[in-house]
Amino acid sequence: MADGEKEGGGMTMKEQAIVDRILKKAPYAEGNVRRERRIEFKVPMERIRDFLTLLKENGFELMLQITPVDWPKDEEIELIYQIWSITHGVHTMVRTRIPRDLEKAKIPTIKDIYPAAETYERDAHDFFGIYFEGNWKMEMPWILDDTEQDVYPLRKDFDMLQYVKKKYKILDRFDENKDNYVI
Amino acid sequence: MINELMIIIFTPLIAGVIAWLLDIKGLREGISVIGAAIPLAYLIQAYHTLASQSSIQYSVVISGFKFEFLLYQISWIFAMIAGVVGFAAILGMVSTAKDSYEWLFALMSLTGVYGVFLADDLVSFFIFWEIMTFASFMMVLKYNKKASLKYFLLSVAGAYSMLLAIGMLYAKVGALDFTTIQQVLYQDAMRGVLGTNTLFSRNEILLIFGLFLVAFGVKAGTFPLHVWAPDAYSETNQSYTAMFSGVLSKAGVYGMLVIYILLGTRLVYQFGRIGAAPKFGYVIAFLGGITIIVGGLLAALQEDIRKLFAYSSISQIGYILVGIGVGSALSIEAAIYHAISHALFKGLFFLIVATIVLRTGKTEFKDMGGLAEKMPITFAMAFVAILSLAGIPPLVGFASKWLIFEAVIHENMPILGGMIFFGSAIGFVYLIRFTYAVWFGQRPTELDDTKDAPVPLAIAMGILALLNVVFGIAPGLVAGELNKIFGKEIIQGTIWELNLGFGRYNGLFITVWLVIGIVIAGIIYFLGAKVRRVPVTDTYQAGNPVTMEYNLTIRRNYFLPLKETLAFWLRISFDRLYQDIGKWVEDLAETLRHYIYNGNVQAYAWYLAIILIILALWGV
Amino acid sequence: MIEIALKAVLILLYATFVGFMFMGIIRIVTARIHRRVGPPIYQPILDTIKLLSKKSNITHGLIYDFGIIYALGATILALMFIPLGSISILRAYGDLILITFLLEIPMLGIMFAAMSSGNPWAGLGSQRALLTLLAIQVPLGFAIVALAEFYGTFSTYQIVMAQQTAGWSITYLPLLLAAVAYDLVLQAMFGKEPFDIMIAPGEISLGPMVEFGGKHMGILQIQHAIALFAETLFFSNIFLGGAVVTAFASPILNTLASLGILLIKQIAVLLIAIFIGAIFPRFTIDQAARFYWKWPTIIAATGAILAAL
Amino acid sequence: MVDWRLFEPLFEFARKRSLWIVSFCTGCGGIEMPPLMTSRYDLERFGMMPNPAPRMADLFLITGYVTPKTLKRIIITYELQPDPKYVMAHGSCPLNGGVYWDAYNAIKHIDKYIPVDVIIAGCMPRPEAVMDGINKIMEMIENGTADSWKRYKENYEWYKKNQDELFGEGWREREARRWIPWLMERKKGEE
Repeated sequence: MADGEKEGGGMTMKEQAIVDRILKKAPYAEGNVRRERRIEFKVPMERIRDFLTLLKENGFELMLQITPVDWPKDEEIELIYQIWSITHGVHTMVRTRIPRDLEKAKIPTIKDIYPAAETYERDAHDFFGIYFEGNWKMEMPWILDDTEQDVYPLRKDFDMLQYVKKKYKILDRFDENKDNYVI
Repeated sequence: MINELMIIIFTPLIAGVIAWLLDIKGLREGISVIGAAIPLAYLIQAYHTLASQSSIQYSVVISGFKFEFLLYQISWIFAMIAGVVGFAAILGMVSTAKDSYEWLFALMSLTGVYGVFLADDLVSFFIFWEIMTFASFMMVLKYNKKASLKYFLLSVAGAYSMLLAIGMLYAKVGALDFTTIQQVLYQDAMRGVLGTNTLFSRNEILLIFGLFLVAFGVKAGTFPLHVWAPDAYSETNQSYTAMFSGVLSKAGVYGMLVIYILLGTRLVYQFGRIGAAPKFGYVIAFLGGITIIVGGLLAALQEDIRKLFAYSSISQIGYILVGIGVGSALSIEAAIYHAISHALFKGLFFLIVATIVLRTGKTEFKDMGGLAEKMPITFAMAFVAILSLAGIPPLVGFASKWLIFEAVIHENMPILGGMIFFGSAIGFVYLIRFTYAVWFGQRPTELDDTKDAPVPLAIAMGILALLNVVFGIAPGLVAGELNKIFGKEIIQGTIWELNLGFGRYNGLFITVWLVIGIVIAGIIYFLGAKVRRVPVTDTYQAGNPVTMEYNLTIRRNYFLPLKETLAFWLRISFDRLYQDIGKWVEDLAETLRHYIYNGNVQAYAWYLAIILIILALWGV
Repeated sequence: MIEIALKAVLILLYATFVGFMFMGIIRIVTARIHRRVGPPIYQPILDTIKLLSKKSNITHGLIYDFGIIYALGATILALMFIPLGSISILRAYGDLILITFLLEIPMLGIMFAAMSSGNPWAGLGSQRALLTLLAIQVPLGFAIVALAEFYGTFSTYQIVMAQQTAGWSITYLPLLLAAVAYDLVLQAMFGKEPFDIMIAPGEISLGPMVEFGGKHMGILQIQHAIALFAETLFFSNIFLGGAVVTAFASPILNTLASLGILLIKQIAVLLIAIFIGAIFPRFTIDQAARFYWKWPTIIAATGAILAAL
Repeated sequence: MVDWRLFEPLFEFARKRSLWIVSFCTGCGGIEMPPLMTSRYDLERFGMMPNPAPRMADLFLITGYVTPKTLKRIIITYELQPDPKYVMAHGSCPLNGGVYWDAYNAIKHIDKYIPVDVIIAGCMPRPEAVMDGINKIMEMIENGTADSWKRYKENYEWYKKNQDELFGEGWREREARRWIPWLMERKKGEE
């Protein structure tokens, strides 16, 4: 807010108004303006459905994508729902954090709110092992092949090199610390 | 001495009754087949009689009414159609008929159709017509009530209009036998030419013509009276449909010819000609042309084998009507030729359908597929039938179609020519759809233990397929008989060749050169490396592996683009129109019943009397 | 007998060779229009030899083989009926309707073979091919009707002879209209753009042809060559006056001259098709049907009615 | 049968001069094809022609990196082609993984799974390089050294072992059935 005033010089009035309006309706969330046409919210994972429903009612029509970010240190995966509002011309990012170990990495689906979310949820499930409860296509094969079915290769703790060696039987092609490798 | 015509007509009925009464499995089949075979034998024997004398006549007087029967060239040809195809159909029914009920009515309808073809006066014509209709109606009724009712209502409409026309003719002419009526009307035409006032006024003759047209159009399945045919043809014993579509529809065609024989000169005098064709014939021809197109397009869009062939036989009848309508001697010969070939290949087709339905128990395209390996004999028969219907030389379908093309175009009728060209293409279209969905592609697993055709059906199909080939390679056989109708060489040429002066077709040369071409191609083929047999799952589908569990053959909505192209026209349905009219009539009937149709027999007698009086007054 | 056999062999060889040359011309001209060098003119022959000399072939059953053989056989049959100068065998029986049917039969054989492979794309391709046939049949029919009614005969040879005295068909208005319609139809018969819907490469990967390889495809190449020859020959016979040269003394020279004249006319017909094909994209099937049922049909029907009057 | 060995040189010439490509553009090399086909470097001069259907194709171009999923399709498509058939791999990715040397989902050695006649170095090889490779394969066909299809027949067990190690036994049937449960109960979720 403050820096918004500083640089924008009132350029971000519209965004600020939207944020305030949303926050009034959703006290559990915290939000701020990044710059003009960019706003972001932080929402606890159990309220995510309510919040996105609220956004949809307030003119945020278009689901752009869901970006999972893996934070191994603090044992969490951050989900960023990117939603574009055609009416306001504002791009919002709704951040929420869920535990990262596989049993607990669960979050309710938003397929019924934003149908486009189905694809991104399956994507996140394939690569990060996040389970979206209520999306009946979770089990359906998506991008990855059967062999990669539950290795979740985009998690930070996934040892790519070991996996590649094991999978493709190329043990002697490069040494452990990848400073010089033989091709 | 009991006359052979009587034997020809009544043997099937008697056999049917016996079979029905005995109802012993095995025996009834035998009796029925014999009952169908005897008339055929007599007809073949009658061929020699006809060679010596022009016709065989027989007349019997029952309670004042004089029933006359006459076997001459046209009726002999039609009776032969009935004989051959009827025999094949009865043979097929040996495998498919369930109980003696079907035997009774199948054979009864055969009797009816023989009677129609041999009758020489309007009373017996009408009576046998009704026997035929009733029997076929009973056959349909056993399988599907709604379809049979639709068939029944339209037939009744046809019957009433025919009765009315007969009444009007009788009121004026005072006789019912064909010869007298023909002469009277001929003199009437002459009278008109001389300028004295005629017996029939313009409107009366038009009305009679219209009524006959409705009566025969219903039976032949002419557009827009065709709506009964798809349901009736499909909702009965398919072996019987071979006769139903192959023979009974020909009764309508024969009726059209009867119009020519009885009213021809009079109508031509009254309404004149367009170019070479009589105007009234032009009406028939155009109805025929529309029937071709409508029937064909609808056939291409069906999802049920039986319906597809029902519509296709409607479409083929259209050709015959075009030929008859054009009205030159050549075109009528062509029409009769096509009536023969249509009876042959369509009878064959319905026997094939009967086999498929019998062996798989399925009728929809979506449940079929890959049957060619399981039923090779039936597939071979289907191959012949397909080539014949699609009009591929050297098969009978092409010879007759070719004659119709030449006849129509020679009479300078461009629009009709375009219509029949379109019809020949649509033939390809729905046949390939049938071929693809039933015989080729991945086979559903539940069809894996399908057996081939039973022996009687195989024999029946064999007879028809053989005739398909023979009459195609040697079209002169048929043409010779057709020439006898007019007593002069309208189609010259040898036994192998049809020569019209402006066009020639030689079945033998085509066969020979086709064989030569195939031999050349075969040599090239066998010079190449050996072939390896691969399963149907080993096909290129963007590199995706295929399994039999998920069927990739396109079965449902095969001609979707066609449907989209024709979306506008498909919204028009005469079936729905008739149904609405039917509802309206029902409501009307409700009100009427309380006042007029009060179930009092005497009242009905009165109505009848009044109607007769009205007719009589009209006549005076 | 010997003479007939000799003639047949000569006609067949000539037709096959010229047909292959036509295929080569098609590829070269298309390449030139794309500003490419293009293959040598004998490229189709090389392709065919290569395909026939494949070391392994597959089959999907009897129909799969027979359909191909039947297609080639029927094409040869059709070729024999079309008047080729003065050396055609069955030209006395070269009936318009008959030839029109015979030129369509090979497609039926190919359809049978393609469908028996059970490949869904083959099914789709056959469906499109059939709907194209349905679409072209109307203008084609009207064009044939116009010819038959104008000349009062169905015999192709008599039509050719009539043109020797009375001038080419296309010099008369009704037949000119018919010729225009027929030429548009020819575009689809050759399977060139914008009516190459049945073999849409990259869309349904050659449709009916998708499963053919090795010698099957080789036979189909020969069939295509002969069909190209036959169709162009038929067109130049009925509309462009054919060729019956009697100027020279020796029959050999006459035959050669008439063959030469026919060749020029055929190439002219072919080039039109190539030019149209090279500059147009592809229709969808229902667009093609609507197109054919509208303009060519109107043109051809007008021609037919004018001829009938 | 006729003894065709006499005509073998003619056949070899025909095979060399009419290579039909199965257009299976796997990777970034696919975009190098258009310039090759079109007016700049006109491949049709050599009688080469892109061809959608593998049944009638001779030359299989593997243009760019190959993932296991693609490799399954490549193997199936390759086995559909009639003999004699030739394979040409573009760039370093099929050769040794290239920039995807440590990617969990890119094949490192294509020639462990299907035989390759010519591999063109470069990332991505320019059209000139591809033309060079095509000349190479042409002369290999001429002197009979382009025999990958024979090698595939002879060492089929070895290739099959590698494929099965990568995909697991019976991968064809598994791949074919993969989607069936979901296709069958497609309606289920869409209430």
